[in-house]
Amino acid sequence: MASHSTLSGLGTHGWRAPMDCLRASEVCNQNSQCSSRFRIMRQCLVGRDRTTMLANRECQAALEVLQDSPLYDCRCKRGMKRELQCLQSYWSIHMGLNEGEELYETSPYEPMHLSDEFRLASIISAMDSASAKGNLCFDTGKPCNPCLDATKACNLNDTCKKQRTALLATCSPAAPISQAHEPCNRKRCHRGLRQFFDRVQTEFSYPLLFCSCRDKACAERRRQTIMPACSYEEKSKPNCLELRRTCRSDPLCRSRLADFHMNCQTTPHSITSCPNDNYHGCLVSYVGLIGSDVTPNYVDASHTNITISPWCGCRGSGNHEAECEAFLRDFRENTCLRNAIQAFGYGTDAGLVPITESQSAVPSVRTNLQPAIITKHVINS
Amino acid sequence: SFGLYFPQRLYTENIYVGQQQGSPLLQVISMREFPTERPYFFLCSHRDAFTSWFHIDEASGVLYLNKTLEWSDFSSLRSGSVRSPKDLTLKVGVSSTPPMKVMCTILPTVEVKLSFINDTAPSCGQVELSTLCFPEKISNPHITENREPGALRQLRRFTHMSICPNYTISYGVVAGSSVPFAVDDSTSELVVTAQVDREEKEVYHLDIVCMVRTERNLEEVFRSLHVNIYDEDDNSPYVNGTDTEDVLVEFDRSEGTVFGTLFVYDRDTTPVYPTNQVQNKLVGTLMTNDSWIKNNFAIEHKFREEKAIFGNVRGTVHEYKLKLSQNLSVTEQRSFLLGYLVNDTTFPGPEGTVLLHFNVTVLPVPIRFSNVTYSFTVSQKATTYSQIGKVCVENCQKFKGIDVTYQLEIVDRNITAEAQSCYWAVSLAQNPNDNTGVLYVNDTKVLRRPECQELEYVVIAQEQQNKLQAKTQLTVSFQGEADSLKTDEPRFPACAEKRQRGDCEATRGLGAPTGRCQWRQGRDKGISKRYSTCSPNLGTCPDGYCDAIESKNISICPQDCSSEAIIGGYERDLYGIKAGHGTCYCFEGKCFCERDEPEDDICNDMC
Amino acid sequence: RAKKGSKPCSLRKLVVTVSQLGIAFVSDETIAFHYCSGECDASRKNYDFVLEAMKKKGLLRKNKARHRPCCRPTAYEEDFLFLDNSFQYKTIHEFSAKACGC
Amino acid sequence: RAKKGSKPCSLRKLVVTVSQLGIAFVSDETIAFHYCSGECDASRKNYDFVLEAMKKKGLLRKNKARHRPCCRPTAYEEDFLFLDNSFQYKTIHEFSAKACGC
Repeated sequence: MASHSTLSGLGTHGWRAPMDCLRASEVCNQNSQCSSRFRIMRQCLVGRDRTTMLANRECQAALEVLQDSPLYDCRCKRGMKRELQCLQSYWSIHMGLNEGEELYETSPYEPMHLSDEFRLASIISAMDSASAKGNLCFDTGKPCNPCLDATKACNLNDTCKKQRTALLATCSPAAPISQAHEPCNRKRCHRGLRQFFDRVQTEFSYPLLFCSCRDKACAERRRQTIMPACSYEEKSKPNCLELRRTCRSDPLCRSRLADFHMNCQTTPHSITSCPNDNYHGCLVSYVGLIGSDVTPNYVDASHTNITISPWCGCRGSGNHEAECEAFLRDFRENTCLRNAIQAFGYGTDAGLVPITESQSAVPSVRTNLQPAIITKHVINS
Repeated sequence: SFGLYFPQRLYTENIYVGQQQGSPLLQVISMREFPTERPYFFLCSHRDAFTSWFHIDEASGVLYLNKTLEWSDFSSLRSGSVRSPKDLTLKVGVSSTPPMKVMCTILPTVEVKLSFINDTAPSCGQVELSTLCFPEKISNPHITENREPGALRQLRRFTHMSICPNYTISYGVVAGSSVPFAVDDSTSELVVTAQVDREEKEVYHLDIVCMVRTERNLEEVFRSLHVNIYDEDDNSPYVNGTDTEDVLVEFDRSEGTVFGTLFVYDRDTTPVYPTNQVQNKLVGTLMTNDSWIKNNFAIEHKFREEKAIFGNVRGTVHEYKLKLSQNLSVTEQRSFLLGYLVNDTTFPGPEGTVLLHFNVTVLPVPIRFSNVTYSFTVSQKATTYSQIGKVCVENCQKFKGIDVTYQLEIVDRNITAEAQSCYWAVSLAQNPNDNTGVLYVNDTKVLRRPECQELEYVVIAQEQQNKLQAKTQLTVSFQGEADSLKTDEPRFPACAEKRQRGDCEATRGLGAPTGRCQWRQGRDKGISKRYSTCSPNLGTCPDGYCDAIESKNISICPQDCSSEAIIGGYERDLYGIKAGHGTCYCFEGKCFCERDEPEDDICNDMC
Repeated sequence: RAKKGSKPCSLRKLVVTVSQLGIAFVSDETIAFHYCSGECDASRKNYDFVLEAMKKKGLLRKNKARHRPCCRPTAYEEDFLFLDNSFQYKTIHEFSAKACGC
Repeated sequence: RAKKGSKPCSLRKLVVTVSQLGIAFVSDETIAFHYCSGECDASRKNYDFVLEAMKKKGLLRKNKARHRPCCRPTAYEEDFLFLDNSFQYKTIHEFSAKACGC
């Protein structure tokens, strides 16, 4: 059993590779002091009221001990075994440490290493050569529909074809083969979408989502990839903050939203506008949101100007309208996300110069923040 | 509310190694509700070791360093890596009375996020003017309408004041149109100079100018700032137009039906988030003690946010409809004026209510055959399940929430058993969708007997709730020549099996009133609603609706009733073939649609 | 296309002598020979429609594949024992259909 | 009679667009269509020999019954869902073979 000193040794200064939260909980539970404090903190949070917790001396002491345990900065891995339990464990710890309704929360997922990014670049170049430039529209005069080519690649791959047909059957409202003609079941469709992106290799699933389009038909096919009639559109649009609150009451959705905010947040002073110039991180976290309550999608079949949004609006936000519009801007006017999609679609070797934050025609996404600074000419006194 | 509120949720600033003890970092500001209020600021978080590095001035809200920041202080902090800045989060509270420690959990607080950079502050040459003037990330402040004027933000960047000691920095508001905002030159605080009304303007777009006088010249840096005006319930609901709606309840008496619409307007916003928000929620009360009315009627209320009709400022439009809470009996007959009091519960003033009126008339619905007797002529050739005609009490097709069933009875009861057997020839099925009774041929054998050529029935219609009945006379006469008949009970084939006009029109299919199937020739190339097919009766099949007779036997009209997968090019709603490719034909509910091309000699196997 | 009036796939009967079976057994014994005949249109699937269409479009050679289910035995009668004309007992295996299907 | 060198009954593949399937669905999506082709002589039974002989003797009309097992799908791939050119999702049921048999 790990003695307190080893535990506290873990907590001393200096950087250490974060443990996954399941492992961290096990390590904590093997230590009497840590496990008792962890139990106290969970009891403190049972009432889910952070303010009463902060006032309670014992809860405070529990938090201080936990700060020195591996639980403090534990993380989870995408697609790990028992991913959901790891995420639940993460949020039960961080709900104790964080304050009120943050605009952005720290992602429970381990940061994506740059090597993944290179892996993505190789996928793009591999796809380029494999589809003999079929995936990209070069001015050959030939009708070119990269999204149709992506569908072809999927249909000719057994796993992708089966998963796509299974997904579409789950999400089709009245497809004769669906059970008893029940109307489309949105929750079941979301689960189907998560399964599709979990089980199908990214070299087949990403091109369906991020193919580059030169005409409306291609863009509409791209928009239809996630079966929006069932998974996205609804009769009425909920308020985005209400949607965010619903999402944050579910550990998986909360994690995926935090991950998206973290990996796709438009970052000034970076070439790609993405955190650590990591397109791949943004695309992975965007796909991670598909099949959650905050499922995003292309809002129309425009092939010139990509606009992505969750299905929600800001009517009825009352005094929270600015915060609501900031939440929407993180999707609709996200330079990092747009660059990442275009880079994937046009292939990084296509010499596409990403729109950087300062060039963007519209204020970048900042929490209620300002457009770029305007420097007036110098007046000689 | 406690009056004092913070005009922003988050304060951010960078701090550097080497910053001196006692140096100011930023100023937290609180707005007042009453002129006499005086804020007391206090630092809340005591959980983290670094909290002791700071203190806040109780009166001014300026946050100071308690110690000079060393390199060791940076490395003592826990965070994922050694390089990036480490965020220190503090919590500041405010009270209108001298603070006590526990207040942190009750009073409003604001978050201060300091990014501790593992470096000393930039020197004067290294720093841009804009960085001296403004922090990199600043959030848009908000003030609540109808509140006291006062400071809402300190524009000076305390942490960068000592970097270029020879520069003098001042701020101003570039007033495009006259705005109630200015900069207090003595304190560099942005001040709102008068009460503001959200219903007049929801956001002020200010341009803040920072003037930097260096040794050689005067430079100006501009930054735009949006000040959002928060709403409070300071407007009462009103009616624009009529507050009375006439409502007639007659044939549609089903639960859930809504009648009439009355609108109520409110210039305030009605937040739907968070859901437990009560601000500006209108509560309604039925102004009646009549239990019958309360049991049978309710008001359906919806609201939506609108901008254009309120001078491009968000307001709320409420819709009120009268709704039936349960099916209303056909015998009910009443007239009454129903009042509905709408109350804006969070509006402080006395006029927070509006009275709406629904002028309701409930008419009874007679169950009768409007002096009609039915007489139908049927071909002797008609096959089983041929539809003869419909019977319907007056207005039956308008009925909703009224359940009427139909029965046939023999007029003259004391006739011989032999004669009575004639009456098996015709039967009746209920069509639930339109409250009609559908007559159909039930037994074709008796048709041939001379004594069965003309049959007299009584049609009895009965309303289910009150058992009201209506009767009328029905005569069915069989004419024309019967088809030659084989001895045993004729098992009529399904018309739908036939794939060509010739076969089709030669077949005595099930449900064919003329005794022959009818061919429909499609014209379109692809998948079309007008596909070619063979039907017992083109008037009812295919028509996209699996009616009461067709649903009795799948062979009557599989084109409307089949639920199995369709082979070939098709389109389908829930049942049947909505559209098909070429010719559609079916074998016991299993349907095929294919091009009707001439059979060329494509060999079928290893020829 | 099903010819006019052609019956669906079903069991048919023919009474013949063993010699008439044409598989070199010589015996005057008579036997009921059951075989399958009739059209299978009701059992066709999209597969058959697609195959037929592809042949017509020349995407597939005409005799490459069969675009219609065939009416064939789905079960055979038990072995048949008989005495041939040189008075030897002989058996014929699976020569008569017991049930047919498409 | 099977031609010299013709392959036994087995699964074959053809990559086509949905429109080329020829059943009136209009979609540029591409799909692998699997069909069954090849000869089935190895699966013949006495029944086939008897039937062939009877046809030759005129005891049975030539096209009355089939005297050879046919190479047909024994299983079909799952339903295939696709997006047609008017962006409606459609299903095709049992159109591509998964396994073949005689």
